[in-house]
Amino acid sequence: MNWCDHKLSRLPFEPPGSGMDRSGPILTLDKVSKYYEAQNGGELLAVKEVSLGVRDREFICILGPTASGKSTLLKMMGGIEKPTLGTMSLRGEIFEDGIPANKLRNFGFVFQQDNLLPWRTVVKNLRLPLEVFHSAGHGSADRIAEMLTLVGLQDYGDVYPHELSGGMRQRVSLARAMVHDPDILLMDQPLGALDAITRRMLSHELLRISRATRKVMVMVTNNIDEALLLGDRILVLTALPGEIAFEAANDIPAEARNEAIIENARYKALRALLDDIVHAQSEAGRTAGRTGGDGE
Amino acid sequence: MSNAKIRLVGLNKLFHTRFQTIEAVRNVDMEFAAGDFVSIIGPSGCGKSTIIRMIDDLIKPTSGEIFIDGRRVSPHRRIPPEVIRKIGFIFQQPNMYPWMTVRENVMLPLRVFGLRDPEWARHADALIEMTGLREQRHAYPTELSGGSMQRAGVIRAMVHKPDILLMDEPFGALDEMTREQLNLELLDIWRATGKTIVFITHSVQEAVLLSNRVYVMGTNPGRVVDEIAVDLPRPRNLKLIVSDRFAGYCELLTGRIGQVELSQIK
Amino acid sequence: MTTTTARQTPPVKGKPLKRKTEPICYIAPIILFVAVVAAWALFVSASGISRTILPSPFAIFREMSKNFVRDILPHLLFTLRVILTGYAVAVPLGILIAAVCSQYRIIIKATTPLIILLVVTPMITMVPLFMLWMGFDSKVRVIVVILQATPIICLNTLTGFTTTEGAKLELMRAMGATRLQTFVKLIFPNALPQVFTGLKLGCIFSTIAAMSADLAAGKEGLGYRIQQYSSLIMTEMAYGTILIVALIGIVLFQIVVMIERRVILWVR
Amino acid sequence: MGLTLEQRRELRRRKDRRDRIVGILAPTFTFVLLLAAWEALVVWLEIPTWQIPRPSSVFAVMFGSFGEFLPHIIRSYSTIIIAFACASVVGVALAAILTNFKALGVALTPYINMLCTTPVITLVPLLLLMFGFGQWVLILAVTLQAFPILNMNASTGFNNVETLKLELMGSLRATRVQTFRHCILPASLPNVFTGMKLSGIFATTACVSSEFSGGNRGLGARIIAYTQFMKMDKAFACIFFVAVIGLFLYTLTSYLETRVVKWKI
Repeated sequence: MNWCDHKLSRLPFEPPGSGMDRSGPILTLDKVSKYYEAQNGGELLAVKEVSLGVRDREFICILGPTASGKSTLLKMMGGIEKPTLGTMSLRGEIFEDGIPANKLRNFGFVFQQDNLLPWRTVVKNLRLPLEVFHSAGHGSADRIAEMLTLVGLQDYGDVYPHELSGGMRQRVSLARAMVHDPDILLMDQPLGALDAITRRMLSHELLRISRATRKVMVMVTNNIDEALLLGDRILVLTALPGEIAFEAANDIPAEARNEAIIENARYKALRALLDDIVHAQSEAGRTAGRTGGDGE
Repeated sequence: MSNAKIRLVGLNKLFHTRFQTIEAVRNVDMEFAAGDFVSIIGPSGCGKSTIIRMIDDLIKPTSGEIFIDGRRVSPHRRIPPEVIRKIGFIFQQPNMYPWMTVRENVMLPLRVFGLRDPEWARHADALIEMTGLREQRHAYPTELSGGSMQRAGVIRAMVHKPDILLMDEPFGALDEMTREQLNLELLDIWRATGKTIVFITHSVQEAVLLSNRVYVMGTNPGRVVDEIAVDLPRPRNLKLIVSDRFAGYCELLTGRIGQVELSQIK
Repeated sequence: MTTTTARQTPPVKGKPLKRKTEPICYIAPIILFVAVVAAWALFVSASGISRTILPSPFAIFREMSKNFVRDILPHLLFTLRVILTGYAVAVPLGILIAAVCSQYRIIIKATTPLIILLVVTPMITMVPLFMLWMGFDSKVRVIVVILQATPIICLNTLTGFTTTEGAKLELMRAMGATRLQTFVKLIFPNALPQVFTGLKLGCIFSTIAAMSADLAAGKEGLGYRIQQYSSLIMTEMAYGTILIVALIGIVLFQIVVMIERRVILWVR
Repeated sequence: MGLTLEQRRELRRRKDRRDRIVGILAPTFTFVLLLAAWEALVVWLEIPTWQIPRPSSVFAVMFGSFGEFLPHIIRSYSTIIIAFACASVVGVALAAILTNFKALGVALTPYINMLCTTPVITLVPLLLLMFGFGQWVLILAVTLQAFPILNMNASTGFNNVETLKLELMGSLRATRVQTFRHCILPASLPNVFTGMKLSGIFATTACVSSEFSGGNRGLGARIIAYTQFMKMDKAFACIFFVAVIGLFLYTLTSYLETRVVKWKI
């Protein structure tokens, strides 16, 4: 079953400012930091002065040891958390206090635990963003069907989430994040909770979807192979407080990035390099007296 | 009677549901020598969990025989207690009891088997020491990371000194770095104690890194498709992953599983 | 058995699978009922226990069928109306109060102990006072039922509203949902199982409140009839009426349970 | 956050302490506010004491003529506490038996649920008729009203233990008793304690309403007597005493729960 040449119809409604200018980055972070106030008056620094520019049609992978604040960084980009310091800008518009609610229409967020609403069927789960953005109008039914076809679940429309396997729930969560046609898709370890085989299958499917939809995607992951398969640009964060320790373009040619990526010479070199960097970071984290809590 | 620790001869298992009968396992023959480290790999639904539960007598086979230490496990009566004492079962999720501290969890088999002798308690503490959980032994499982909980799961299955360890995708739910760490620790334990390990996994790297032999399973019906011997040098370490022979075995296994998956789709 | 991965083939369209209760769930209670009645009848006739202490089941049945319509029915309808009107007011009231109180953490902290106090203090203690203030008509008993049922519904609903998973709240925040949207689309549906626990308890409390109001107030209602029958040593009628009261309780309870099964379809 | 175990526990302890302080301050504030409002209203509208007494006069009477209330307090409190204790034991024990023996469970459970939804106080007049006016008749009635709700909650808990946790005991071939003691009971303790809290509420309600129709001893009976003689401050005093025992049972169970169920975050 391949849905590669699936034609994607534009949405009946045009999200504001969707005429993307090719040159400048769509989303930029300038020295963004996040402090959590601890009870004993002290402060916990989770993310330290991250500056990042996300360009159009780019797939960025963020790697890092278990506790490196990479999820917090992604949540700040998605407007779920407000940065304590630093500014962010969306298509040139500067925001001092994080992305405001009315701009979140341009973002889609995929959580690690699929986070579907158990009382809604698959179709109703996909309607949720449309209802929140008040655009659950006439075109929504086809749009939802289109999204379900994109992730290969067109027959599971009126099934409840608890009747689906982990992999299928994660695909519904992906479809839900794209149903309102956002420009930027943020994914927080989307394949983290799946078994190895489903994970391998879904990473290739994610690659196909990213090529079919041409969206900007930022993915947090702790799996180096996934990052090399999907990422155009790869960042590695240090252990807490999360700071960009390494940034590199993934120069494995696009046609080599498929099931047979293992044979690619460049893949082996990059994998060894990233392996050392990430291990060095988690080692640094451990020696700095912090045992790995559940990654923040 | 060969000196195999565990021998499965012509094992079949049918599950009768209201709508149809599912053939979970058909005509499986397997052998595990004493002190052997054997992996079972295959797509989900190929009956690997059923086989491991049949060895542990949690499920009775429809037909076929199981020999443990040469003694036939009767399909009718329950498995005798002294044979059960030889087996340790490790689950996919850590499966810790949140209402017990780590130490109480580890010592649960001792309480169930009625091993009151303080020498057993010392053995449990030694195991806790070995896996570096000492200062967390009075903590509650919810306060531990996934890796530490699974370490506790492994030593809990070893506390009553079984000869056989049945492991059902023990590290499936962990992230990659913790999994590599636990693989190495498992190798140390296996080398130190010489137990017979039956290891179920989805991950090709894990199977090649850890085991002497790998059974590749096909699905509907669940059957043994291939048996691949992995003769990489021992003791094995992380550096091995980068070597070509290791990559060779991985490709062989991935290819073999790929064929199984293809035949499954047809 | 292999961990049953979700069905690869899509399930039957529309209705999710319902757990069919095996037939034994019906047969066993009936067998027990028949056995108890038989043993009861045998014991009464064998031991010759006086009718005033323990009448035989058949005598109860005979008496009841004789004067059910004349003596019992009006009181039955009266008490039923009291229970239902009280309950009908208590349900929306309890949920509304919980919704208002759940908006701000400080309000939750301030009101929860107060609601608990109302729950643990049986409102029926107020029945004699209300009788004094407002006389004996049914309006007073409805108020008692409301006062007894509302706190327990409110407490359970409030617990439901305040235990929404963090990840799901983040989901709504990721879409910039307003407070109202978050409440309507996430907090309320998520709390439904807990709300129904409150409704079931509220139903039990309403029945108890109505009965105790009858006992204290007298003049009308099943509770009063039972008291009257026992004082007139008409034990058959007394036992019969108690069975009727038990039936009311269980029927109302089962109605709420059935509504719950229709509303909450997503629990495994 | 990558915090050491010790730091995380310290954070949680401090957070709990802060919550507890706010948890006590806020409700006392609302409580005092309500009493003050009640007092002001009664004084301002000059409502006569026989209609609605002032809280201050009620408290005065509560402590002033405590002797007068004492026998009734003892009678009611003893009924409630003994019945609550019996209900707790019977409720949990019966739930354990019914969930372990399927046939018995399926047969008996509907009738226990029925007992739960039936106001047992209607039975009191008959019980008094049958067994005379002893206090233990009331205790029996209150226990009959209090144990079913606990049985229902406990059974739900015992029946919904995670299969994975049962499979662990299965792999160790634990006996039925061992499985219940080490796995089923601890796993469903939260349900049991919720059931006990409800059972306490049912016990208080049943006791007071039974005393309405049963004899002249006990707080319920005194409330009826005082209202007839227009002594409203004493009637309210009795209601406050009932509130005290109700609150006592609730907080006792919650305290027990925090001591026993230590592993909940």
